This record gives sequence, structure tokens and C-alpha cells, in this order.
Amino acid sequence: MAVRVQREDFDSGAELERFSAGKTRIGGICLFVGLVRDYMGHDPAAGAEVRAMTLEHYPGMTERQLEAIEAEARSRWPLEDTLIIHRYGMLEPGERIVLVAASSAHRDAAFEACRFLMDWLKTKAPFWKVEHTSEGDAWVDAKESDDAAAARWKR
Amino acid sequence: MAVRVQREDFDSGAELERFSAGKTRIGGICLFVGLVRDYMGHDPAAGAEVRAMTLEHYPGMTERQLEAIEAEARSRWPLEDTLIIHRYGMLEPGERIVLVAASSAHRDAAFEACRFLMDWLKTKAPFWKVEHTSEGDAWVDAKESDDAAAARWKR
Amino acid sequence: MKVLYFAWLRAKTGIGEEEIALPSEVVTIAQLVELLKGRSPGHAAAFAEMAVVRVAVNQDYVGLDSPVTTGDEVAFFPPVTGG
Amino acid sequence: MKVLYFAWLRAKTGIGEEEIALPSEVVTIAQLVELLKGRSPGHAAAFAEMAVVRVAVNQDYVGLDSPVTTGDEVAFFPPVTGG
Repeated sequence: MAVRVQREDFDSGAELERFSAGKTRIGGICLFVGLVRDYMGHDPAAGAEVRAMTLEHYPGMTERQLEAIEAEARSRWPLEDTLIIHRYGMLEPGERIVLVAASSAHRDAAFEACRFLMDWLKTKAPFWKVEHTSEGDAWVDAKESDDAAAARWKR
Repeated sequence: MAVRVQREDFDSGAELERFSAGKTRIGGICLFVGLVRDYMGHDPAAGAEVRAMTLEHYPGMTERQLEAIEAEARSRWPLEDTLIIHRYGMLEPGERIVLVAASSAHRDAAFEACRFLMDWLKTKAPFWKVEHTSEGDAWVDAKESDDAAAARWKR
Repeated sequence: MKVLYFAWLRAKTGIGEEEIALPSEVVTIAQLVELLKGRSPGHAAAFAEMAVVRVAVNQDYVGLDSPVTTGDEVAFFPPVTGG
Repeated sequence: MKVLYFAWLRAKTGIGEEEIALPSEVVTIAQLVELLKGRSPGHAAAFAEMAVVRVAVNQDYVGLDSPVTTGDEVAFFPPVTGG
């Protein structure tokens, strides 16, 4: 169970290995890694080229919210372990932004918890992206699809 | 897009890194790793200790089925890449059995395709486990929950 | 015809693979199963409960009413438990 | 009271953080927003459309009718876009 908010890159392979090392009670690990795309919006052909993005965050509140999201996941599913790593600062296309992972005795719990962590993080963790594009800088708008994804987990 | 059926272990971290290296069009990668548990059934306290398991498979048909599952996933979601690695032979608790991964411009597609790959693999790929336990050897029974999980994706 | 057995069907029949000379009146999987049951008590035991036996012809899943011909590779096995 | 601005609210107000002397009649977030709007045209622009402004008091999300007191840390920012 860990939350890390950091400027520097992380080694996703090493994190995955660490997650499984010496574990004999877990049936599976589900892991998600989010990367910076090189185009704006949904259509690579239509969107302006993204040369880089800068992720701003609210130090203190970010960690607090991520820890709350992690605790919520652990209250909902029987998890062996969870991990959230989120970067801030300037990132170029192809760079890693975020890693979330959940392990459990049963794969459904691992899959669902991992997706839940991403969905809630997307709508609750105080990060904001500004894209540096061929047409200038632009703050990324929140997406309704992300609100809908988070709402799936309401209860 | 790749399917590998092998006796030897794989480096899950290196596979994950390879999956993301140099990719600037994918929003995310979802990956699942399944490990051998050290107890039978659902309850660690109730189930006999599993000292090892042996995975038997049907060479030829296994690859054919996994490739069909992968092709089905790619027909359902806009995926950048997919990977399935499955081991056979004798494995000890904590060892990796399987890795599936899917990458896409959008996280929902990556999550759903990855879970679909596991759910279909569980009910279609010709592998059979025999557990070597403190109470003798026992063929693992197929689980109704796996049939239900696969049925989610019927259409 | 090549017949393959996996997992506990292999354990019960005592063999992983055998060559069968297919009589001309055997044209479906169900008829093939009846033929195979007569080969040994182990075969009879393996096919005692067909609800837990899966069949593949030439490495594709098929049902019991599926046709078989002499050049086919037919495999019998329990519901799969990989992953 | 410490007031923080993030993302385009920071860009519009031109500041990331400011200290506010809280008048005794200001007891809710909505009242605080009205007070802040008067500080500069940039502030007025930042708070022009409250539907796209989120608020946290002491690092927890709150609504516009939430109470504020002088020791609070209050943050204003757009809907989040991390991940």
C-alpha cells in the first residue's frame, strides 16, 4: 500500500516485479500505466500535435486524495497490495504519467480495483494538464467520459 | 501482437517496458500477471497447502486458441498492441503463470481488452492444472465463476 | 485417426495418444465415443460423464454431434483450467 | 486565511497563493468568492463561471455553501485532469 507523487520518472517494470516478488497468496496483479500522447483530443489526425505537457498539482492535497482513493479500494475489494505513482512537471509524448496496480487472491478483484483506482484518480486527484502544442498552450478540459467512468463506482 | 507458450519463466517487467517503449499514440497499457497460489480453493485457511502445480496443455491447439482470442479482442477494441504469454510445466507457489497485456489510445479499451483476454483464455485455452498438495495430487476443477466471467463478453 | 487425451482423461485411459482405425459406420463424435468406451475399462471410465468432457476436432472445439472422418485429429479433455 | 489558485484560475488571477484578512460577515465559500471577485479584474474573470470551479477547504472537497473560518486553507481550481 503506497502512494508516490514525484517529478522523476519511475521504472514500471521494476515496480511490477516488486509487486509480485515472493508473493504466494496472490492470484494476480493488474497494473495500468498511462502515457503522454502526442496529439490533442480523440483523433490523431484532427488534433494539434502535442510537443509536451505540464502537470501541475496541489501538493499535500494530492497525496491526501490518492491515499483516500487507495483506502476506498481496499475497503471494497480483498486486496493484497495497491500502488499509485503519479508524476508532475513537464512530460514529453511517450513518457509515463501514472502507474496504478492492485493485487489480490482473485483476478476480478485485481481488475476492478485497478480500474476503480484510475477512474477515481481521474476525477478526484488534484492534477491539471496544460498541453504545449503546435498551436500554443492549452489547459486540458475535464472529460464527461471520465465523470461517467467514476460514476460507475458510486454506491 | 504476440502469443507465446513456453516452459521457462518470463520477465514481466521487461515485457511491460517493451510494451511502452517509444509509443507516443497510446494513452495506456493494462497488464495482468497471474501467479501460483500456495493453497487450494478459495480459503487459505481451509484449503490444503499447494506445494507445486503442473500445467499440461495441448501444443498447437493452445497457440491457435490464444491467437483467436487475441484476434477477437482486436476486433472489439481499438488496440495498439496485445500480448499473451502462458507457461506450462511444473510451477511452484509465487511463480508467474500467465501475462496478458493490451495497449490503446484510451484506457477503457485497454482495461476491457485485458480483462477479456484473461476471461476468454480461462475458458478456451487448452491448459489443465494438477495441484501437488499436502493431501496428494488433484486435478483442478473448472470454476463456474470463470464461465460466468467469459459469458459477460458474449454478444 | 489420431485420438488424444489430456489431463484426467489421459490419466484414466492410461494413454495420451492412440491411432484408431475408424469403422465406416462411425461418422459422429458421439459414435466415436461409444467405440472408444469399448477399448478398455479405463476408456469407459474416462467417458462415463460426458458433461465434463470437451472435444476438439483438428484443434477446434466441436459438439458431440459433430462429424468425424478418418484423417481427423480428435482430442478429448476436461473443461480447461489455465490462466 | 490562505487562498490558493491552480491551473487557469492561477493564470487568470495572476497569483498562486495569497493571504486574506477574512471579514467577520464572510462565513461561507460563496461569500468568500464574492469578496475575492472584488480584488482585481483577473479575480473577477477567474470566478466568472462557478460551474467550472472546484473548491477545497483544508485539502478536502467542499461545496459553495460550506463554512469558512480564518485559519482555513482554501483552494480554487478547475475540474481535475490528471491520470
